[in-house]
Amino acid sequence: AQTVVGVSWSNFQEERWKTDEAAIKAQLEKLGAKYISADAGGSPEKQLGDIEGLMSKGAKALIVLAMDKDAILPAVNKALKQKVPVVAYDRLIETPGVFYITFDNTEVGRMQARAVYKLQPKGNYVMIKGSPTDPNANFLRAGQQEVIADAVKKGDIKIVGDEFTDGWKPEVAQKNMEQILTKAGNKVDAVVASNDGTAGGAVAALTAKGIRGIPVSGQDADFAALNRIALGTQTVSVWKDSRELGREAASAAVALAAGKPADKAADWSGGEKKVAISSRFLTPVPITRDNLDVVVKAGWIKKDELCKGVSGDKAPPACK
Amino acid sequence: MSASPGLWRRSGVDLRLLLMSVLLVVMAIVFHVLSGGVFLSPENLYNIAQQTAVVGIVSTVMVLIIVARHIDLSVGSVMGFVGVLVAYLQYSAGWSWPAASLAGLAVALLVSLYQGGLTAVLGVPSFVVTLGGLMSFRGAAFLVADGKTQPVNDEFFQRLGGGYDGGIGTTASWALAALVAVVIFARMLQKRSARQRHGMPVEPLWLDLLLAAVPAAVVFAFAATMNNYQISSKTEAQGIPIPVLIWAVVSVVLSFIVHRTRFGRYVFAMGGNPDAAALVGIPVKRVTLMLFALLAVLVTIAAIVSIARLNAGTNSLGTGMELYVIAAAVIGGTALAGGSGSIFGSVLGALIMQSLDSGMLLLDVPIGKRMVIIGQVLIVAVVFDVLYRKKFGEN
Amino acid sequence: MSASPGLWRRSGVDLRLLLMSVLLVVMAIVFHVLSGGVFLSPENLYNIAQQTAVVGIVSTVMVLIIVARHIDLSVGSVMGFVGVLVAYLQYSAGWSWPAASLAGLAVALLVSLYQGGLTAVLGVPSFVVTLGGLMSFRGAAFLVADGKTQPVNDEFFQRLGGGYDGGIGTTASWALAALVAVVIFARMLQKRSARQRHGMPVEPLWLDLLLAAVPAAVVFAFAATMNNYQISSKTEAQGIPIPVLIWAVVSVVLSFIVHRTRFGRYVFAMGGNPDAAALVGIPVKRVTLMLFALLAVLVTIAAIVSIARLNAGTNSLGTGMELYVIAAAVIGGTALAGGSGSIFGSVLGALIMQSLDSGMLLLDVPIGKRMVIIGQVLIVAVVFDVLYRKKFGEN
Amino acid sequence: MSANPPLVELREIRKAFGGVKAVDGVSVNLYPGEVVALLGHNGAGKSTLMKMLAGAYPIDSGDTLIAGEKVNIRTPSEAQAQGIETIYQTLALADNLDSVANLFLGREKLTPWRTLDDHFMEGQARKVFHRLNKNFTNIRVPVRRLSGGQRQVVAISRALYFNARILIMDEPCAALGPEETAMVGALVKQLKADGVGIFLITHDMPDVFGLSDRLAVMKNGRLVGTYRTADVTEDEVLGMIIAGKRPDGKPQAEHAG
Amino acid sequence: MSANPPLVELREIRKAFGGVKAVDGVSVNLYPGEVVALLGHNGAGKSTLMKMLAGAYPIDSGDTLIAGEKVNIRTPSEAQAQGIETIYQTLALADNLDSVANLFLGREKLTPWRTLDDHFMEGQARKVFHRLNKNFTNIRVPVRRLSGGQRQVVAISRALYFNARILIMDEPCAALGPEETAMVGALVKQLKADGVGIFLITHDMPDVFGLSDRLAVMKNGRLVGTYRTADVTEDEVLGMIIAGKRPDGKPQAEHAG
Ligand SMILES: Nc1ncnc2c1ncn2[C@@H]1O[C@H](COP(=O)(O)OP(=O)(O)OP(=O)(O)O)[C@@H](O)[C@H]1O
Ligand SMILES: Nc1ncnc2c1ncn2[C@@H]1O[C@H](COP(=O)(O)OP(=O)(O)OP(=O)(O)O)[C@@H](O)[C@H]1O
Ligand SMILES: O[C@@H]1[C@@H](O)[C@H](O)OC[C@H]1O
Ligand SMILES: [Mg+2]
Ligand SMILES: [Mg+2]
Repeated sequence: AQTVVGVSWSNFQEERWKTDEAAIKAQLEKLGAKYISADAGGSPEKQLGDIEGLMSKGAKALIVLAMDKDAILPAVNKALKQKVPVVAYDRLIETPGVFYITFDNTEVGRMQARAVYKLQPKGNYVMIKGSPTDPNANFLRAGQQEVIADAVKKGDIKIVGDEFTDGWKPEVAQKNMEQILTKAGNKVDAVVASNDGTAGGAVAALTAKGIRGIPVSGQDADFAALNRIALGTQTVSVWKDSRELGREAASAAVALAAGKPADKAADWSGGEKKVAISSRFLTPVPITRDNLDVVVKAGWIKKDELCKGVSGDKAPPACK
Repeated sequence: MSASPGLWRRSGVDLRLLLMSVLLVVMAIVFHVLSGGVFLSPENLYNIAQQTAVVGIVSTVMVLIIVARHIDLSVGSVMGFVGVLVAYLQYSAGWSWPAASLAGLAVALLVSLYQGGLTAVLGVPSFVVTLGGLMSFRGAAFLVADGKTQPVNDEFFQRLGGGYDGGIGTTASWALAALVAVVIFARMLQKRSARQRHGMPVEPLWLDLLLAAVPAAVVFAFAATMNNYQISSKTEAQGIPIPVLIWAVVSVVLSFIVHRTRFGRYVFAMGGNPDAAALVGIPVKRVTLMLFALLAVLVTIAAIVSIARLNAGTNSLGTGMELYVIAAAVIGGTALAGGSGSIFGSVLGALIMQSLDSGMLLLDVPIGKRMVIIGQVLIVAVVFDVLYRKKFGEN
Repeated sequence: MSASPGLWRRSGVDLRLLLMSVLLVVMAIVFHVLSGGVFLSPENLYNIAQQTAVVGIVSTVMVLIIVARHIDLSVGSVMGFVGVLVAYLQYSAGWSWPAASLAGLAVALLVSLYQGGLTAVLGVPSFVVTLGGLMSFRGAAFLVADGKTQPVNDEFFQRLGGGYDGGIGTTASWALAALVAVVIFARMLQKRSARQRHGMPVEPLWLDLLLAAVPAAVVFAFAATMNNYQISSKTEAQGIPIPVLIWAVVSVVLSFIVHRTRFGRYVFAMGGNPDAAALVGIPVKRVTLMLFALLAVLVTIAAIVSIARLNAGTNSLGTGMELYVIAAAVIGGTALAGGSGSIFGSVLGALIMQSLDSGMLLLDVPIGKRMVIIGQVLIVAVVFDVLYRKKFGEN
Repeated sequence: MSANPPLVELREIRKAFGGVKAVDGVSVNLYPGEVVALLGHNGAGKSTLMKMLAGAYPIDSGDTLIAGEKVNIRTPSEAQAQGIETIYQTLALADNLDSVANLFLGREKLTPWRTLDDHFMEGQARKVFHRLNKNFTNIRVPVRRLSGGQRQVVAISRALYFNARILIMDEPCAALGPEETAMVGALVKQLKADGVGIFLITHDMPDVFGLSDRLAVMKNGRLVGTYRTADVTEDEVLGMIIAGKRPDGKPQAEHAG
Repeated sequence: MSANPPLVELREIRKAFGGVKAVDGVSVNLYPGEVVALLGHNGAGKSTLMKMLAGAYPIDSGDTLIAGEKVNIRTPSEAQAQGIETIYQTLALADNLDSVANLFLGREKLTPWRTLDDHFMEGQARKVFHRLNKNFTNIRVPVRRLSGGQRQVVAISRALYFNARILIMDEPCAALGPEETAMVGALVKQLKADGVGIFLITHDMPDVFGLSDRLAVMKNGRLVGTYRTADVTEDEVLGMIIAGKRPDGKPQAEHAG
């Protein structure tokens, strides 16, 4: 019979997941498997129910984008005990038996900070963190800190603002950024924002104060953010090519369901609890104005969408 | 001048609740067919029952809060706060789970004393007090563990949330069902003899038997279904999940409070006519405080079930739950104007919402559409209620 | 038997609002000192004014909704829905901004017709209707652009949200302030002469002059402050930001509606005694529908300002805003029981909340504590209001 | 006199509330300058009948004729347009508004710019209130703060100011003290003299015999009978109200005089 | 007779609502088996005075003596404990509960297990309702669905069932038809015969003269005077109510008989 693969999403508020979904769907179709899914709307409680629902519906393998890596464990363990393999998608689920495929969040944080640090190794930094209710916000922030820690210690970098963004809401990031700017007398040299939505808010605040050209980070390669990179108002968006991630996760799920090992799996025990799990890391790509062509060539975004409003000699190579 | 009370009315069956039960059954059948036979499978029913428990537990007491012309918008935040606290005390502070739970209860009671006090003693509208609480206690939930998720590892505690070992097993389930059936019939007979003793008319025996047989049958069917769900890696079937058992006990206790105690009667009287309640000597302030305290107890229970089910306390726990809790009460026929509502209605309301959500999930309805539909179903349920009341002349 | 109305009462100055203004000023001074002189800087005041505008715009009309004994819990979701739609139509569908905005307005009006109709015509409590709307329209906001952020690039449109070119400049600001002052004095004189013409007593001229001079002075001070804020890379100071101007116009128009039109009077009458309103021939249903339509207009304006300010429409836009909007109205002295409230109060309420939030951000108060404090300030404001009403015997 | 059509003619009016027949085929009429007392036990249907005439409830079936013309009154404003004014037992005041606003509620005077003409309304209000009570000056405070008598003055003024042709008074004195009651009595007489037709609902026998020309008694939603007040005794009236018993040999009176 | 202390003695009672002196130094007393009518214009303070005795409002200053003992009544339950029962003009019924629940509201009979003893209460209720109205059988529907008269029966039954020693009746007949009014009159006489002391607030002069032994008149929160009903004429009473004028040469009556 057809293999049914259940995918549990944490929430669709960030736009990237749509692409992930499309990739998983396409790959499953190709492999002759069936796609079913659920979205927890940002609630760990709800996600438990979702996974149970997917299993009732006959899922023979699960792909789980966890809202909360701890709170998801009961459902995952239950599935594993019922011999339903689980692919931890994008975010770590640390329990023996899962297959973890990701762009490491801490690494994403590092990349964000690295790109910003490269352009601005000194000065006043603002850290725009994610939602206080999203555990990933802390991983990102931890990765960012690793990169700048030495410079902070030396006094080269001064963190003048470090705020959570309620619900990852861009308008909240904007307001927080405005206050930080005012507090710092507009002496801000770099912004490490944890995703593209919050970067959008931060950029709006900066533009409103006439501050242009300072480095700003993000992640997810949201279309709006790529467009900002082309326009020069955002420095970097860490691109986790969800199509690749989706494709590989789908293949792994189907393989595991058939009792076969996943492709290119390697043992890894770098999590908090040092549990050994089989995993695969894909490399996220930091997208800056210099390599915008990557996303276009990969078919992620169309050139006219990317370059909307971009003109003149300041245009990045990809828009010429 | 009003229609003479027929057999129907005398039987005490609430037509509205009956219609809602029918609605639930119809919905289940439609989903069953559309989902290719999955919806009514023991596994799916087991899931729905478990998933509904937390909202259901809080809804029962929200009914009373609304009946008494109050509202509590802070239940989700307070549950999050208490949940994280109980998890924190176990995980980070190393307390035993009973100690941590009691501490959580104590804190919840303090919160209720504060919010209930402002409402009952100072007369600040509960809407405002709890709107403030909705913001404040969400912040407090963050502060407890600085936003960090607190794992919950005690295996016994975890069973309170259902999960792998969270069913009571087949034997206990059958025994329980039998016990409930015996109690239902015994109470029916006892009531008949009491009425006869006081020289009051009794209904024909067949009617009373029928009215007792229906709930008994439902309980048996439920136990049978739960006893039919077996996790493939286990040797025994699950039986009734513990959170559902807790919810059932809570509902029975609250129904008892409503129908058989002074406190319950006072809550309804206060909702029906607050001035009259005060004038006849009901200690309105005290009853209001007790009501909020009862809420605190149930919110704590819900928090415990939640974190046990999640195996963790997260600071987002219960976000937005107030909406579902109020919606369940309202779908279940509780009038926002106060004075009328039923515990059993809230059980139905919670089940309808969760079934709808689970059913649409089975049918792969994407989240955006699901939200649109659930919101509209809430409205439809109340439109139906409003039209029903208009038709039968109750205002 | 009641105290003879003294000069104070006759002057028409609302003591409660005066006290709130004092509170706001005191808060500002405290923050100013604690923040080492930043809080009262032109730049920060410019920020706060802008940050408050969106919530402020919707709060003005929420006052009327609550006065009429309704509530709208769906404003945040509807604003999100309309905002994403307007952005989508511009960005993805390529419409001009006026066309997109009008389409957004049309959709908002349809929503209001639906929700207002259920409330006004069928009598479904607005709490329930808009609770359903809160869920449904959040889903709809997602569906519009499938969850994708929609950038807003039109430079003129962006100015509606304030930002770099979003001030009206110094000359215009001075001119506007002067105009407002002239209008204030002219209206005062016109009122005096009208009273004299109708043979009614007038207050001493010095009192009327004083009562006109205070608001005129506040307007000038505000213009001066905004004219003092210059973005370092610009050659001219910003002047009054456009969103604030919109908010001011909205407040003036709504105050006018409240005090000088039939519609406003009917809204208050309906809130004071719904039965009486119907019996004296007020077209209650029509007025309710119009009220919801007015809300739709202002929600659309707020949505436009929001997306213009953010330069994008996102599906999370306005999440949870209903709480802040209602809180601003309530802090501003609007009673949830209906029948009393003031537009100016909502302006103060919104400013108090935002000042608190922005002030604490300047002081680096972490998010958890900030939420706790804001929630409690809401409660304190209403406790104060309740005690005030008790003391002055208004129930 | 009976050549002129009656001011109000209600024919076979019916109204049910979810099964309860509140008014069940009642016909009654009213001539100019006449007071018709409407009597009956609690729940007899008096208020419901009058509320239909006042446009507060829609009629289920039956006809309303005003001055011989068939009319269809569906809202309070339509009743007002026919010159029908009503003093409700509940007074129907918006407690949060002042007396002036209440006097004109629903019929505000507007300036040419369609804004409220407050000065005009205040001036007019002072005059009409003064006519009923000289001491009533705090007309700018919310009526919630007024005494029962002052509130009643406001309610009655509404009917006076707008020159009722037909006045419905639903137990106007139920909660009034003797002084205020006397004032209302005098007022009824004066309006009568001005040619206004008045329906007076009351439980008070002295009022019935002191003020009314005819009386109509209802029981359980049906009309027991209509009589010239002068033709019947108090005991006969009580018999009609309590037992629904028509007095022997007394003629029904379809019209006055 | 005056050797026995009065059943109720109110001394210099005062109560203000935010500046308004609703009751301003009023003293009045009541003997067993006596009916004292409390009269006065709207807003005179009658209800407020009685609500203080009933425990619904706290007293600002002044003393309450029951059977010669100083008592401090702060809540309705404390008043009930003193044998004081009150029939409020608003009836004070919970509309969503049935007649039985309303009869016992606040004083439910409990079983030994502290649950509501519904059977007992229903049985008792049938008896007491039957005493007042033979046709009243639908005692298990919410009182919202009852007629005005039936609602009044429930309110009065509360006072009867719990064997009031002191009964306060605040305009018990204001909305009643003649049949029901007569019933209430008969009831008052019977209770009086049983030795109950009754304060009767009313605006109805026939009731005053038909039922009361003494009458106390209030104006603007103050007591005008207390007289034996037999000593004064209706005009004198009206003069006191309207003008606050004490009748010449008539003795005040501090006690009955
Ligand atoms: N809005 C309503 N909804 C349902 N039933 C109603 C409504 N209004 C009146 N009734 C019912 O209609 C009947 C007639 O009531 P109505 O108020 O006309 O009586 P009434 O003669 O005015 O009595 P009273 O002397 O007590 O004022 C009563 O049985 C009453 O319960
Ligand atoms: N709860 C209250 N709050 C404020 N003022 C009140 C309150 N209750 C009564 N009053 C005021 O106290 C005064 C006395 O009122 P009370 O109700 O005692 O009058 P009354 O003699 O019973 O009049 P009526 O014959 O109209 O019933 C009035 O001025 C009234 O407005
Ligand atoms: O990609 C991000 C994800 O990692 C985080 O958890 O939620 C926000 C997203 O932008
Ligand atoms: Mg009536
Ligand atoms: Mg009174």
